[in-house]
Amino acid sequence: MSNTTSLPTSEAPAARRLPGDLAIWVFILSEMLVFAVFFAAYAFARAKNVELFNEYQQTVNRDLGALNTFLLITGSWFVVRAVQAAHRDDLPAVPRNILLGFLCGGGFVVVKIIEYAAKFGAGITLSTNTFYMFYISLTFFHFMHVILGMVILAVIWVQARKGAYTSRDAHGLESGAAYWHMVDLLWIILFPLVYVMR
Amino acid sequence: MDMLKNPAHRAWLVLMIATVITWYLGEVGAAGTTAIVAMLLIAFVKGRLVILDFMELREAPRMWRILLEGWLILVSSLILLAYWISLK
Amino acid sequence: MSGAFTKSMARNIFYGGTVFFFLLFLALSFDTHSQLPKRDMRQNITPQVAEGKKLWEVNNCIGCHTLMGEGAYFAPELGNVVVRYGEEGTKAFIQARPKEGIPGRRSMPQFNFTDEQLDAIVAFLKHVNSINDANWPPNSQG
Amino acid sequence: MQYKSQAVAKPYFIAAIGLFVGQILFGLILGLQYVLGDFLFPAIPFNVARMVHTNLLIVWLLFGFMGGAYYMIPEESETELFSPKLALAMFWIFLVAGALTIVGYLAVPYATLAELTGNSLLETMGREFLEQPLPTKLGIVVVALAFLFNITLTVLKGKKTSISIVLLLGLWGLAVFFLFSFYNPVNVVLDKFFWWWTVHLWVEGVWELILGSFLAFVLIKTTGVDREVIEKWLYVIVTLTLITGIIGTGHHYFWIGTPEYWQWWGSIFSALEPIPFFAMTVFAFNMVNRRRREHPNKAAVLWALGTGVMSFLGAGVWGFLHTLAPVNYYTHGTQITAAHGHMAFYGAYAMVNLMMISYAMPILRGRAANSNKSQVLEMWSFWLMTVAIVFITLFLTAAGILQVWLQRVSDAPLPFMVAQDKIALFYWMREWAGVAFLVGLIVYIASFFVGGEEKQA
Repeated sequence: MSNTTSLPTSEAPAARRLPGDLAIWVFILSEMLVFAVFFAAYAFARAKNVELFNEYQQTVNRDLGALNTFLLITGSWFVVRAVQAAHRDDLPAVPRNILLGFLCGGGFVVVKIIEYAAKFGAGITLSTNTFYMFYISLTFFHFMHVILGMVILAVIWVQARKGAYTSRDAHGLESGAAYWHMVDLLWIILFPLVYVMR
Repeated sequence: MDMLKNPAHRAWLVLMIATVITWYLGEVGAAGTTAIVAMLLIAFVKGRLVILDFMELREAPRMWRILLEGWLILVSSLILLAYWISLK
Repeated sequence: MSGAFTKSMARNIFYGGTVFFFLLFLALSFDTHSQLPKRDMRQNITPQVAEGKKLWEVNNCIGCHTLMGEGAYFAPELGNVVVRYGEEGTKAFIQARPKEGIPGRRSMPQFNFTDEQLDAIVAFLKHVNSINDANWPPNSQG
Repeated sequence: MQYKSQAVAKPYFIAAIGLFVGQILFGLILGLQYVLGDFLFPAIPFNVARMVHTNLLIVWLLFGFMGGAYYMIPEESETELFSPKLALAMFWIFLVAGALTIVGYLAVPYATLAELTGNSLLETMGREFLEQPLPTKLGIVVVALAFLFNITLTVLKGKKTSISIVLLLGLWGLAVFFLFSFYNPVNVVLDKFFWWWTVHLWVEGVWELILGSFLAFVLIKTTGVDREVIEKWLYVIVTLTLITGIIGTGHHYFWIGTPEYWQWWGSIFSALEPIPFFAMTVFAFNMVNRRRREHPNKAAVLWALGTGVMSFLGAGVWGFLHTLAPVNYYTHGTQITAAHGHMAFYGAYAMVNLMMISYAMPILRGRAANSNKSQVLEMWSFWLMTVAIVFITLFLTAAGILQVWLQRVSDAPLPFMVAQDKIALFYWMREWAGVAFLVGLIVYIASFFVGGEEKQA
């Protein structure tokens, strides 16, 4: 892992600045690595069972998948606005935008539960077939990341309400935001891969 | 459109439109090489926007930008490779 | 604060990440438990099978053999021994072990099992063989 | 020695080394039984010798962990141990109980031992690594709780550093997951499922927290690098360990009757398990390169670097070799597993304990470091043992590859014993490498008795 080489604190010139804490980026990278392996596993498992995957891919709810993409992208966008607000010291806008981002995450969770309820209600489990194994594994693994992201957003929301993030120090906010964007980034790959591409 | 001067807002708009395109391709049942390449390309562009404009890595130390964009390239190529195998 | 690496952030990630992955592990374990009845043939666990498992344990068979690939690697896999030798063959083999071993060869102790005990051991091994373990081992040699 | 009570670590370390010797002697017996099947039969059958070999390993590592904790915690907490008397009492209880257990293994047939020790009250015996009779298992719980009580109260009354918190988490986890050794359902799939909650979550989970904190402690002391920097690294490494290792348990759930999705989950997460070990190697070398002082104890630094490299090779690389389900289908339960087990246990846990002993023992004996002569000897023992284990691993790997080929892959699979006979040459070579290891261990012990110019404390 080449990221380890820059540990610990290395002072980059002011112009090139990594937002947030280096530790969160190490964590983000390792999480992304896990997902990369998972995505590749899906793609190669599919290559061995193309027909099965193509058949069952038709049974997942693409509309809800797209709706969730909207929600995550918009949630990410609100969090970007929160960071920008902190940078220009617009303090009331910071918690407001974090909350909106959090609500988008909540929307994602609700939509996902509706989706799962339909699938689990139909008696589908991890053991139904290889496609569903991946569908449930990947989306559930991601789902838990959404929840973790929301927990992080909740924490930084509480901090932001106390006015903790300003143009002088938005460190914690940026770290939380980076994690939340990762959740978004992963879904952007996951959605076409599992729901659409065939 | 003053709003679009902010790269994040621009990115949001592009991401939404791109999502609609992917969803639409699914609706019309697009499949096969062209559809796969198109969707992967869209996903790649979307991922890059998130990395550069949401995660704000455009101005970050080069190593971090390379790591994240490299991840995106790696994942897309692995998927592309697997789908290419499946088409044969 | 550019490129900063704070210990408190690293600590939070450690706690958060650990709890997160442990919960995920619990979720998977929970699902496993709901699936196991379809795979572990628990409906066939008779008192005789239970007795066989006990005999398997108190004679420390796992100290030489493997069972579904787990154990020592000194003596053959027994998860599928009833396929390899048959039930009677398995019993005959256990009974025929010479007390002082076989000169120069790996030797299995003579456990002096009664007929009921032998039946129980074979019932246990038969049960293990019936478990759906994803077609392991690759062939009858184990 | 900064705190008087650290002295309780000394008997723990001595016992650990003594049991280590026993472990290696029984290892040599086992190795010989692989090629001369009736060696010591029926006096000490293979299953008894193996049980002694693995149980001694576990017990000496636990002695090492406890000794290390007793040494480290007062210094980290900047206060005397809560109760040195309790620590000493527990030492004798654990040693006597351990010795009695081993005598029990050797003196009577295992079934008789089970009967004598009330196994029928709660059947827990006869499962790999958890062969201990019920009273011993209960004894382990009592000793562990008293130990944890002692250590935890010491930390609570003193300074709470990241290193001691990580260590405490590791030790508590060790105790908690040991409780699964009391759960032995009649359903063999469930039995195996939770057996791994002790075995895997120990060695690829909580024990690594102990390892990490020991390593961090010794690196702070020997390199003089800022505590802040080292503790950050420690958190990163243990995070990586647990996010890969917890679900990595799945690599044991491929072929024991558990659902087949474990083949994916287990493969994916355990394929990433080398990463934390790699990070640890980088960490150790990085800190030593950035050292701010030349610590007189060169041998301890060598062990610290060695444990990084060898745990990466043994646990990381050799684990990865057979962790992917399609590969493991053929290698499961063969000498490949044995190869991995030997190098991983030596590289990770034996070496980290030897590192701690190497660092602490001279100080406990009233000097900063041993004489040059003694250290040279210790370094010789390092290389002898390490190279020997590398060869043991290589020979077992070769034996394993052949075994897999002859018995599992080939068109006309050979019976187990026929295949074993064909690979006997590698078992002979392994045995000779084992002898070399014993020589290394003897040199190691000799290094304690070499005098010469001592460096002042």
